[in-house]
Amino acid sequence: MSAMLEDERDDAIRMIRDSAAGIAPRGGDRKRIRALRFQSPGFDPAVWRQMGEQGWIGLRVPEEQGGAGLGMGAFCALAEELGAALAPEPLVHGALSARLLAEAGATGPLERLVAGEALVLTAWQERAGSFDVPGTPEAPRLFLPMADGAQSFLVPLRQGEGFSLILQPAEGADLTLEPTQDGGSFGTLRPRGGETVGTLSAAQMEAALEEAALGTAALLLGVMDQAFAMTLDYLRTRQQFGKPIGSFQALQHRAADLKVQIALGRASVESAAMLCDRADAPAAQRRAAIARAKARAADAALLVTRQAIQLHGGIGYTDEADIGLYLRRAMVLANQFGTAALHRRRFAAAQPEVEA
Amino acid sequence: MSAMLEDERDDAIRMIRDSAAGIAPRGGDRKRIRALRFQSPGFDPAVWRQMGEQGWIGLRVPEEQGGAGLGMGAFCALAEELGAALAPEPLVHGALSARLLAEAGATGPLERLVAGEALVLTAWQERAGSFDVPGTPEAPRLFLPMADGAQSFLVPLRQGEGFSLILQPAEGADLTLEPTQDGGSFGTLRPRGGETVGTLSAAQMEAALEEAALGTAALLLGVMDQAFAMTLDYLRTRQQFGKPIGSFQALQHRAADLKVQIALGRASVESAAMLCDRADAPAAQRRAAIARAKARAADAALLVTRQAIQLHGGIGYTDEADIGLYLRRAMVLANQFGTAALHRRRFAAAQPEVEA
Amino acid sequence: MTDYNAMTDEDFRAEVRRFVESEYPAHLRNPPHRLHWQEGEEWFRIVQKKGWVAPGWPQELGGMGLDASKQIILIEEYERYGVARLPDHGVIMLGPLLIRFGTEAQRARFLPRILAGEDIWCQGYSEPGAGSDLASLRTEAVLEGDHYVVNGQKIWTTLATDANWIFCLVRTDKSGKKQEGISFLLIDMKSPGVTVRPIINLGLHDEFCEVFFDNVQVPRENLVGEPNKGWSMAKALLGFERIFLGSPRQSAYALSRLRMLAERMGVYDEPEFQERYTKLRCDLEDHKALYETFVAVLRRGEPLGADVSMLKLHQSDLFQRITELMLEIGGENAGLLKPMEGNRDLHPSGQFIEARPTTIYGGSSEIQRGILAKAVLELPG
Amino acid sequence: MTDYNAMTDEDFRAEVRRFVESEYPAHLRNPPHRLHWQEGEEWFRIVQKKGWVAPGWPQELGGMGLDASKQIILIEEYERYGVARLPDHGVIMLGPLLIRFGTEAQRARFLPRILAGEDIWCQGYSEPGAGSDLASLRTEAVLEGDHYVVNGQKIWTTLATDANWIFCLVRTDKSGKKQEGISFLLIDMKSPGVTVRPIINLGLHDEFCEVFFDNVQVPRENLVGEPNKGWSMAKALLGFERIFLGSPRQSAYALSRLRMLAERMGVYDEPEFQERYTKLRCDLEDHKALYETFVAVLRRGEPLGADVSMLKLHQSDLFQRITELMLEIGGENAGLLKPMEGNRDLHPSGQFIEARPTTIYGGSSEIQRGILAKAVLELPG
Repeated sequence: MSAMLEDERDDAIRMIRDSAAGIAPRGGDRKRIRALRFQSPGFDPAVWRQMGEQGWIGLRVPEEQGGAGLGMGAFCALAEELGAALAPEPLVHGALSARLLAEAGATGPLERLVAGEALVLTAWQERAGSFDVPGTPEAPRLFLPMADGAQSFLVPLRQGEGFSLILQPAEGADLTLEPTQDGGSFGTLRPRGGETVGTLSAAQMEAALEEAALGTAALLLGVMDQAFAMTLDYLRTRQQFGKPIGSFQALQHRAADLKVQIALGRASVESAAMLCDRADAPAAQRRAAIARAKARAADAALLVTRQAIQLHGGIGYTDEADIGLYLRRAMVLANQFGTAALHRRRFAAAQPEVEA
Repeated sequence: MSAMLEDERDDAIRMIRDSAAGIAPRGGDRKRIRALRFQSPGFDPAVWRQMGEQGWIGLRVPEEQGGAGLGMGAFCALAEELGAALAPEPLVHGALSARLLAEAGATGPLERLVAGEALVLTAWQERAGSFDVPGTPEAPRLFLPMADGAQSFLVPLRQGEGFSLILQPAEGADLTLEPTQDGGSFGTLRPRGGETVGTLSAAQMEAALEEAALGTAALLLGVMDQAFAMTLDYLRTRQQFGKPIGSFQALQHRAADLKVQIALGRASVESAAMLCDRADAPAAQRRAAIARAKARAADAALLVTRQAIQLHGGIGYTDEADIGLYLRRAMVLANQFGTAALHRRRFAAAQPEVEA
Repeated sequence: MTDYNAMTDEDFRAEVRRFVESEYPAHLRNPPHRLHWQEGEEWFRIVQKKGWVAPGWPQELGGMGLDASKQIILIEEYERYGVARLPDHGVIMLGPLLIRFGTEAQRARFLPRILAGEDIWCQGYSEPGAGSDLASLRTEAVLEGDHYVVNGQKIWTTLATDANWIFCLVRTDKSGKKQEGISFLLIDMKSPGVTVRPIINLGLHDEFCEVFFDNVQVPRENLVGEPNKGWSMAKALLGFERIFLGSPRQSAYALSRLRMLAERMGVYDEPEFQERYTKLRCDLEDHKALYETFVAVLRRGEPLGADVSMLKLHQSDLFQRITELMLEIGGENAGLLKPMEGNRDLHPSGQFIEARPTTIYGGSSEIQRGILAKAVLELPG
Repeated sequence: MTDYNAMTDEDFRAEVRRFVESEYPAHLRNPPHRLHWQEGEEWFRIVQKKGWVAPGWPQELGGMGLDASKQIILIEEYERYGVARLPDHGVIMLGPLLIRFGTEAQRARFLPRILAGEDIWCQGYSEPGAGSDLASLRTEAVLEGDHYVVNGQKIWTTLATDANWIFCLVRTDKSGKKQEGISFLLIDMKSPGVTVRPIINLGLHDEFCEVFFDNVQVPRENLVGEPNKGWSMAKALLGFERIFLGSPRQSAYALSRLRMLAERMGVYDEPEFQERYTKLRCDLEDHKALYETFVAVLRRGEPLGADVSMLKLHQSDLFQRITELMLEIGGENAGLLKPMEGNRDLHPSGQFIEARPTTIYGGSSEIQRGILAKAVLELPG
């Protein structure tokens, strides 16, 4: 990437972070989060529309198709901010559907989705902890987040080497819901009916899921980063034995180790995003970088949020302490779009051996 | 075991520890260790004879065969003391040979061995990191410790389901030596000639190797226990930033974690020894307990001795600091008679699932 | 009265096992959270009928009179069978304290009501400003005539909503060192000025409470022992019960559920899983061996040393690591609020959350490490 | 003179690569320990002929005049090819200090001799009583007429046996805070009263030394900068070189050897090994990504912050973990003193021992965590 393009990219990232702060401020608005959790549909459709207005849902969709045409650097920056803010709106899932609809040329549904007028969820998953898309016609589709807020489902059906995409309206769908730890829900859809809106190759499908995995890694980065910031605040202020507990060396050293993990997570996510934004990066290299980033983000986010609870002591174990919201979000996100173990196996398969 | 038998066992263990202190004092005599290392044969034949006189080499050999007829509790206590003292004399290996000779009824060589007049090494191993005895006639036998101090080698040859035992004199043997990190050596023997002194079943062979594995675990327990004691002394006295470094909380907590690992190691070794001394314990249960103890001792000893170096700081990285001798001994012992990974697989195979 | 101590260990163990296997309500086995009194009262009545409410109390006071060794067997068998813990602070904490430090009148008044299940006690030690640093507590009791007037707040009071009495450490003297000037007071929770507010925990259960005292009048005779000696009394009672914070039960239970989950997720036979699972199994077995060495101390009739902290430190760590692996292998199911497929045994997120506080309560892992470093390893400062 | 900074990064990288690939002595690639001067002099002469002895010095003083970005490329290519580090304290530490704080006379006297390989310098900072707590050093220099008289002892002096000069931090004033009263002194090691004693390290190599000063006379003009300002001068020079303590090189090299060992031991394809190996590979790649973010700071011409401590902390930990796995899979071979089968690439115990001091030297991991906690995370106390 040339220096000029790099500068443009950095500007886009800065702008997107600034605009995120307006709708989903990092530290603030946890009252909103609490009000929405364990309610249906678990997010605020008005905020979803705002996100559409900001161009976030179609951030990665080419401008000529009504999107913002921005890169993964910008998308990850946005996802990080939303993760830090605990925003329950399913941006990564919506963006996945937008990308698939755009690639399939399904203009109508795409327009409504990227405008935030509708939520379209891609019903690709048939097995827990999986990352492949069998596309079995009758198979139940699992783990659809906030499915009771969706207007339609995008169901890939295997067709030869690729997929045909079925758009099934949510109305009348056979959908069951289970609550999730973060106050949202996972829906199980038994696909039925709907209309074909286009076709996709297997490679297109995989690349789209990889982007969703990287977006999820960025969400996790935001979650851990903010949880850590809150924990540092607590360490600086909470007194025990006549001193702020952050002055105790054992806790200082633990905080330092967590900081290293967060820094590695950030470097991993951002370098993977950078690679995605380089037109000339080989697919295997991109796949390896994304796999590494998702694995790191999942493990680090769970580590950091667990330790955040521990460092908060008793208060961290109460539901009224906000720090617990971060642990719960990490628990839900960590295994979405592939577990850490699965992604490490993908990394090993994709990445040629180190030279030394 | 009845209370009376238990008391007797405890007495034997106490006595053996006391007598060990005479020949191989825990903290002392590292001058002797340094004088012997990287020399041939790496141990002191006079001390070996003393060990024989104390009845240590034949500790597990029945009294009617000239041994002390003591249990694994006593043997492990002895091995622990010798580990703590870094005694280079290959007691566990000698005791293995003694047990095999006794079971095969090879009275003559057994007598000289248990008296400490000779060192007999069992040449069972044909592959690194293994615990099985193929008994291949021509195969080189590996990792014979202090082999240049041995008078003869006991070579098991596969015979049907069991083994015939060949006693091959060291004189004229095809033996090559490689120095080891702890100042001793590993010999490779290409077996040739010798006379058959008896036969053994596969089960006898395996049980004997298991005892040697447990004895090695006890050696490792002594190594880590003493390394930790020396490290605590250092933490109490070494000053930095105007305070003893042991007053720094991060180091205190690390020391506490190491203590837990040592305590688990001790509990694991001693409970396995106790099980060996219970006539009614099923073989699978004994095997599982020994496997667990060896795996724990290997991992914990490497952890503790590594951390001992770290906690000693720069001085710990010098050869003149005695703490390094403990790391080197742990490096050599950790993988002897089965690696931690191998023993955990043995544990999994032997131990029925937990009930809960 | 049966002299249980005269029985052999084996006979007594068999007796306990028969009892729980025949009488313990199946639906209460291994509950996912601490039972409220109402949820567990059914079992209490069975235990009461058997005369086994207070294993450690002397027989003449209505207890079983068990020595430490037999008490451990009892608890081991309860744990093995998954018997739930009832609100038991009266039996375990207050009873022994009254027996040792109380007056005849206090014993006569309070002990029978505990045995009868009429008084449910909770324990008021922790305060918002005094978590790990318990001695810095500030709830104040000022003697005015025949009454103490109590003001302040307790927190982490287990199942206070179920209790009608609370025993508290309160500050009665602010001069001197902070461990001094603390007294032990029994407070009727129906007294005016006592307010209980349940705290919803991370498991969304209301096990803990805050208890507020606003000018609560407490009769002077509810003071146990001498004034300003509460701290040392409470510490003296930290007896062999400390071993139970290090009991292998939680980890053993969790490990069995890890296995079920691994089988359900189809990863049980994968070598990567087997390696990690076997390590955890070895940890558990070694933990049991370590636990046994402390049980042996009690069997010999000796007191536990500070090194018992190792047990709690390791068991809580192990329990957490087991549940972390559950989360890893559970895939998206690890994000579910409720058990998978309605099967209580398949609940990775629930077990994971349940494991979180074990490194915080009962002396956090940081506190345990500090105890080990100073009292056991004799490190300076 | 070539203006290297005017070259594109790619061209310069290619130039360096050509240079090492065509001229670096093959037998010196990836040596298992720091080379003594005599062992590496052959390479020094090649570099000298090329005019590349001092990459960071200005061209007018005989250096290459490289900016930070180009220096990093040079070092990356050296590391990639396994180029050994020579005794280079004169070039890396003393040179920049003299250029910034020395007198014209000092520069004229010392710099050319460094470039010519006539003076080999070593660094006298650490002392037996001042390891992590460097500021508490006690080697004393008392001004008597035109000479300082130096008494005391330095330790961990890398390759002091090879050096003919040593630059030292010495105490010239005992009043005031311990960071004050320290001066920077250049000492000819042939002066009477200087004794060097090699320290054999855990790898049985004599890389480190003790240096003793017994009434050593040092001309007053050998003081660099102002008296009592040595500490701040030395700290000011802790520049971008700090990044190299966190270079991924050691870990990358070790990981490649781990693979070779695993293949030799027949465990490479086992899923248990693959899982752990892949984790380490991911750690390395993530480390490289993190390292690149610091390189980018330097490329932008900005100074490194205290957060660069993260790099050293993680790289040393990763290096150690890689070598610990080597030890585990090496079986009994992990106990051998020398490489397996005479193959330097198969030496688990050697690599394991080589990794030990990386968490101790150059600011121990404990010191790095303290820096991060205070200077980066802004934790109190």
